[in-house]
Amino acid sequence: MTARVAAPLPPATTIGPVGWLRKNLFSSPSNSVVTVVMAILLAWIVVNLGAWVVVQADWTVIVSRVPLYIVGLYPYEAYWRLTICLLLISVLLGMTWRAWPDTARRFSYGFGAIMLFVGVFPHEMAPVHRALLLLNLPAIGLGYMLTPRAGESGPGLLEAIAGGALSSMLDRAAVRLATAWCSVVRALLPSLYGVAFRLATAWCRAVAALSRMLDRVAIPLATALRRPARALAPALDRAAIFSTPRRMLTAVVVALVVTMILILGIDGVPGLDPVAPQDVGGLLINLLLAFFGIVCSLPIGIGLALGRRSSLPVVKVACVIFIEVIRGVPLITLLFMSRHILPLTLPEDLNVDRVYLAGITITLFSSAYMAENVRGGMAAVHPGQAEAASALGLRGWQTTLLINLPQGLRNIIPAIVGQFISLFKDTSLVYFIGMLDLVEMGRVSVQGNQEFIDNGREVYLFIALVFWVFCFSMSFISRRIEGNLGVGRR
Amino acid sequence: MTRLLYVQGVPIWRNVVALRWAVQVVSAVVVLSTIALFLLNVAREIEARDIPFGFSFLGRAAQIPIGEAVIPYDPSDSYLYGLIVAGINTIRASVLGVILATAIGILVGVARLSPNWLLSRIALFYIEVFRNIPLIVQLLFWLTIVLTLPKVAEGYVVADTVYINNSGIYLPWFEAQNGFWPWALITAIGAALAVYAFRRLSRREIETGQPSYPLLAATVIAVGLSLVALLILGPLAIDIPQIEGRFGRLQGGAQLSGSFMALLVGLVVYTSAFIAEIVRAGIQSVGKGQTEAARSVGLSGMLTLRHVTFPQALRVIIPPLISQFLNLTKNSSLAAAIGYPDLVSVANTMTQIAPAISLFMIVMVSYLSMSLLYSLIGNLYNRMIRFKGA
Amino acid sequence: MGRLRKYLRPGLIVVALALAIAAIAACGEEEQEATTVVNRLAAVKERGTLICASRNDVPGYGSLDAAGRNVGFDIDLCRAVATAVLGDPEAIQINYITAAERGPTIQSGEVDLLVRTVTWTTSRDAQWGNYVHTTFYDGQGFMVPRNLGVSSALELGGAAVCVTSGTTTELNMADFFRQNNLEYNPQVFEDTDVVLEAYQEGQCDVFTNDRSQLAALRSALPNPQDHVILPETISEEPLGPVVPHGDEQWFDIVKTVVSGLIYAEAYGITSANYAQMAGGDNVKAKRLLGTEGSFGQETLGLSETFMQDVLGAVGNYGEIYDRNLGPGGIDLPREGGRNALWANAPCTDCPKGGQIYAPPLR
Amino acid sequence: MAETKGFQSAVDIPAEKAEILARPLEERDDIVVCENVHKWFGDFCAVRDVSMRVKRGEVVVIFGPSGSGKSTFIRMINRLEEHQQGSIVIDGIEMTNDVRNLDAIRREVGMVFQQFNLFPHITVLGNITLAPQRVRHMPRGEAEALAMQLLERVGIPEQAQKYPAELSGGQQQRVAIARALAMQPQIMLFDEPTSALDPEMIKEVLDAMRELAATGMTMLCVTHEMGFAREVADRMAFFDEGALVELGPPDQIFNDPQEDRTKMFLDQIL
Repeated sequence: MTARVAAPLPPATTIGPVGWLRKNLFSSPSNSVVTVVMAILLAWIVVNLGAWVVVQADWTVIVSRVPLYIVGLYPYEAYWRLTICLLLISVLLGMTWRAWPDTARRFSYGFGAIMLFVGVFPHEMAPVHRALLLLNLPAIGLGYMLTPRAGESGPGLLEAIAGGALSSMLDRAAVRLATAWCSVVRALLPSLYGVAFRLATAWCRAVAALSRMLDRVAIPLATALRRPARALAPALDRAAIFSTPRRMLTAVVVALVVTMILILGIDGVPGLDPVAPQDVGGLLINLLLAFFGIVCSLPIGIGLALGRRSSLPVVKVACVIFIEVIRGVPLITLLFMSRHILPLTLPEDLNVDRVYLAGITITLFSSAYMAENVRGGMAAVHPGQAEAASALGLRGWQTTLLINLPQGLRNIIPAIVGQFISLFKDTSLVYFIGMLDLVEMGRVSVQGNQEFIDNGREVYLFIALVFWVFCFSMSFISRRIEGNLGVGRR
Repeated sequence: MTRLLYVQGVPIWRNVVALRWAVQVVSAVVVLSTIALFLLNVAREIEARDIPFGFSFLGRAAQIPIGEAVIPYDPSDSYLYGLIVAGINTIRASVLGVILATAIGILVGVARLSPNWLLSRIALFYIEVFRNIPLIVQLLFWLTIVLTLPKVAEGYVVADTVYINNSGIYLPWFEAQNGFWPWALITAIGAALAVYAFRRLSRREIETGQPSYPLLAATVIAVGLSLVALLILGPLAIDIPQIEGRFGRLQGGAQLSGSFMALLVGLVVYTSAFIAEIVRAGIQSVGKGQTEAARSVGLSGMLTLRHVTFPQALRVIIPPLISQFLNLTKNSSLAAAIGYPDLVSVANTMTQIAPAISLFMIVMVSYLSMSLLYSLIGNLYNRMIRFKGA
Repeated sequence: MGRLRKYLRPGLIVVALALAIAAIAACGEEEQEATTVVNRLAAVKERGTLICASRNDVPGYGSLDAAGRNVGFDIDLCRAVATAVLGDPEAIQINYITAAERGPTIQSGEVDLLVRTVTWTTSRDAQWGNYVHTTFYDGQGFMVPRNLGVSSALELGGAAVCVTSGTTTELNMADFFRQNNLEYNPQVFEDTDVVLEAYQEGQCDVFTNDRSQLAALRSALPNPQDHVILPETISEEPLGPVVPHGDEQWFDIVKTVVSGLIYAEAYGITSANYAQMAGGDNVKAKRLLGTEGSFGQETLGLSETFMQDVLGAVGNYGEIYDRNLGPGGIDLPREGGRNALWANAPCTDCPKGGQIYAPPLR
Repeated sequence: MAETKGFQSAVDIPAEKAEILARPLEERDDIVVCENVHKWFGDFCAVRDVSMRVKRGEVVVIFGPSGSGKSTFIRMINRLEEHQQGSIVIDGIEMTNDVRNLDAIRREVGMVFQQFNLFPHITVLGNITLAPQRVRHMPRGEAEALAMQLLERVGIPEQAQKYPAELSGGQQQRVAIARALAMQPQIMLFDEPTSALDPEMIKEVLDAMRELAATGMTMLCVTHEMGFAREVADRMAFFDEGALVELGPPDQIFNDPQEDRTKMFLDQIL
């Protein structure tokens, strides 16, 4: 066998940062022009926006009433119930982290960071609430602990919750920074002279030193934490109680029911005084309406989709009309009609709170879209499946329920997340029927207070940011799911 | 040879046909009675609670002001006319919105696929920012931005005819004079001729391979004929906006009000983010092999785009695009929040003195007919492409 | 065109449904069910909260403070009724409604009380509910920047006028300009803050609204003296609480509470001195406070001393006014205006010239 | 040349080129000249230091294990991939970043892909006439006549009005060959033209290629059809790990490979 020659190195201008720049930003004259123009535009926007945010804007209108934006008029005495709900969510997040490490890890980091920030940030907050918020970090760890490992073990539990992950992150960042910079320097070597060259190498060395310093802290910390974690691992595995998908699902359902009870309260139970649905507001009501809209619309949507596929003409026509009418008109007209027509269809002495009216409307609205999703998902199931089922002797409805529907639902998981996003955005329209959601709370803060009447821009920017964080995370998850399921590309 | 398991004949409760009929009838009864119950209940309550209802109000004077109208409107006009004026406003916003959103969506979608990293990242940023913020928040934000434009007196003036300020954009517009109809006729004939010439010349180009410049010829015919007629007949006077009165308001010309601009910008930015994603997915759905093949037979970048990539991407793009158009039209109802008198906004104002339920039924039926129109277009398109092979 | 028909069918059926509803509504006169009379007092007591329809976006009348508490003149009236009926000023639930929703909300009876800067008109009184008592006299006016040099509303021809949508304000403005043959360019917005910003930025020259709100908003502007409120009042806007039709007892209860508030001011009974007055020697005060005689409380189903609770919770009319609309709030002048008391009781001969007046307590 | 009647009848060859083709192979000019060509994907070296000269009218079969850079190499010849070092000259035109050079080279070089890459939205006829009409501005009648002639050569004139999806794989690949020929290229590149086909369809495609080779077309074929190579190729090139390991006439490659790697590979596949 001939000795293999080592592969030649690619030309310096095609690899490393310089090669990257050339390939991605300056591959042709027109491309370079585009790059420069875009860079100038970007810089202009960033500078102006940054200046406004830091210098001109007056954020008192936000800072002075953060709780109002988040939970509306929810009574202060009952805040602890909400923080407990948050803890439950943290546990669920921890469970997800274990079961689906890649994506949920980022969310755990993000969520933990937000909790840490809010919990430590110097503003007016009772110590007990701070403690409850900070408790979310171990709660994530608890969820993680109670779930079995999915195959290969990820970062150890203690490592994860007590800074191991952080240190390794720091470590990785420093190394990346150092290598990136050094490769720039190496690539530029021929064209750098004198001072510039010395400056560059000095900087390169400094970054490397910094990275070593970080290593000196991070590595011992990580190893110190890794050992007890590893020792504990078998015990922890034994403690894993959510060991089957069914148990995990049960945990999720139980957590949601408990969340609902905690949020709305029960009459007659001390400490759980009912909270008027009206008082649940801010971001909380957007999330609740969107979440329950999706969950409740799923069965209705499935029913409508099956009805639309049905061979019974009356059922089919009724479903088609319902779906098309709802999809054909704007949500605000539906909300308006719900305010005026829905109460008329209910018994006279049943005075339904408008929160529930909004919930019903949003659910019906969402179910029409859900029906179309489900129908699309079922249509994508290969017809051979149904034929095979018939050949096995299953009846029509059995085929639908046991074969087509489950496969169809699996197909539409990303679509459901997408619908959740758009429904979440649409809940901002409930201001139209006088509910104090996040957007309405912003309007009210500006309008109802003379000192803030000029601060609309700050408020809308803040609200936009909050919505964006949620929607973007959702669409991120959705893309991940799509990747994991391999659906979406057929 | 047949063998029946039960020779006595099929009992009715096992007869497939009878069963099917029974299920049909039962379901019909259930569905219809539910609907009837619902309607009767509503009707009875309307009656019992004296909730105003009916459509006789439509002929009466509306009494409400409408801020901007494409066709002349006065508060003494009827409700029906007021609603039509508002409906035209909705159509105006949605048609302009659809055109602009499509154009920008295509640009951003193509930029998203650009080999230039920065451009593609900026496009991604645009998409992810604007589609993840509720439209209502964006509208309120754009309105405050429009309001920060300078006042009329200090606003931007282009060539003494176009005014841009926080009241909106004012453009010179035309006023029909005597010779308008003859001129319109000649222009129409010119357009028809241009179309004919375009087809004729493009066919010639294909048949003979001679460059025949069909687009140029068609433009020259249409514009030339129209211009000549314009000079001879003088059918149009140009109405230039002018600052008038003690308040220094602009009069005349065509106005795009501040609210309208905010609405348009909001709708366009929001929808174009979705359209960009659709366009990107559509273009990516055309395999890399297609472009390579086109390149290898010598087609240039533009020709590849026009004859290979785009026709194929379009089949994937059009159906979701139409549903985005519908969304845009429905979303224009949020105009109510920023003071543009669209259908919902005007109907909402009218509810003070006219029956709310009737008004909103009219509004819903109007939107429904628009959405039916869209789905009709979508279905026609689907039929059209189905003829052309796989 | 089978496809076409398929897609038109839903539309046709919707139209058919609409027609069916219309038909049913048109010929629904044959059977008139006796509407069950709701005893609202019992219902409120059983529920434990009083539901008021109000607003949260106008300083002085109804807004949210930084702690998320509903405050304002209208809210205080709601609290007064809640105290009278339930003994607790916090036993209220405020349903926020838009201007356009006021009619349907009170018609359907889903709220016990509508206190949302709602102008008393005859048709509303007939169609919506019963107007209890005028608690504030307002009128529509115009605000313009001083540097425009406008001194009368009749000079407003050609102006761009900013207005909030969905209220009588919009209609009055249309009437006024039509009546006087003036050209104008209406700029209609849903939100007051947007209107104010549009006005400040010069998108419109004139801001029309109820004068009280104009005054309040003017004081929120950076340089209030740079803006003038024109002398013309183009409409009469008596504001007051409304109760649903069909329950006279409830109507009377609310009327009595409002009268009691005004009466208390007229007789100098305040939140500070009511306890003392209850034991004092002023017969009229003692009657109001339930320590001597009666003025019909028990027939209305209220406690003998309900006014003591009310005064303790929210104070008298004057205190409510001062806290929200007067010096403690948006600082609307009261003395010498229509919202002053008619007279300082019991001296009917020394009128103060206002129109706020309560019937005698007997 | 007697055997050139096939495809040549559809493609006019300038007199001086026909004259060159009449000479024996060794005396013809080089139509493809590659010198020290390199190509990297990131840090991975896909083609390393390949130098190869191809005579006008020569048929070169390129083979080697998958991932050995052979596809990348022929894709560089019409710039579907950009080479990063070395030089490529096609029929006297240097491949640079100049758009005019590139357009000229693309017109010189036709390509047939493994996955056919026919345009699914236009008919077979449209696929073939698209480029002649749009790029060469050939009148429609002429372009269609040419297309029909080419379709007849590849044996499927009756399929002209169909859409690609209605054809079998072998037929599609033959359409793809016809499409490439319609631009009257000097060089044809084949990138594993038969590996996506069923066995009975391979033959019809190879037959078309054989006939094309017989017309004196310069061909570079990436293929593992060794029978075809033995019969048609003038030279064979073995690629491994991005490098051109061995280049020689089929006899030498099959019977007396100079390199161990070539021998090992041939042992595996034969």
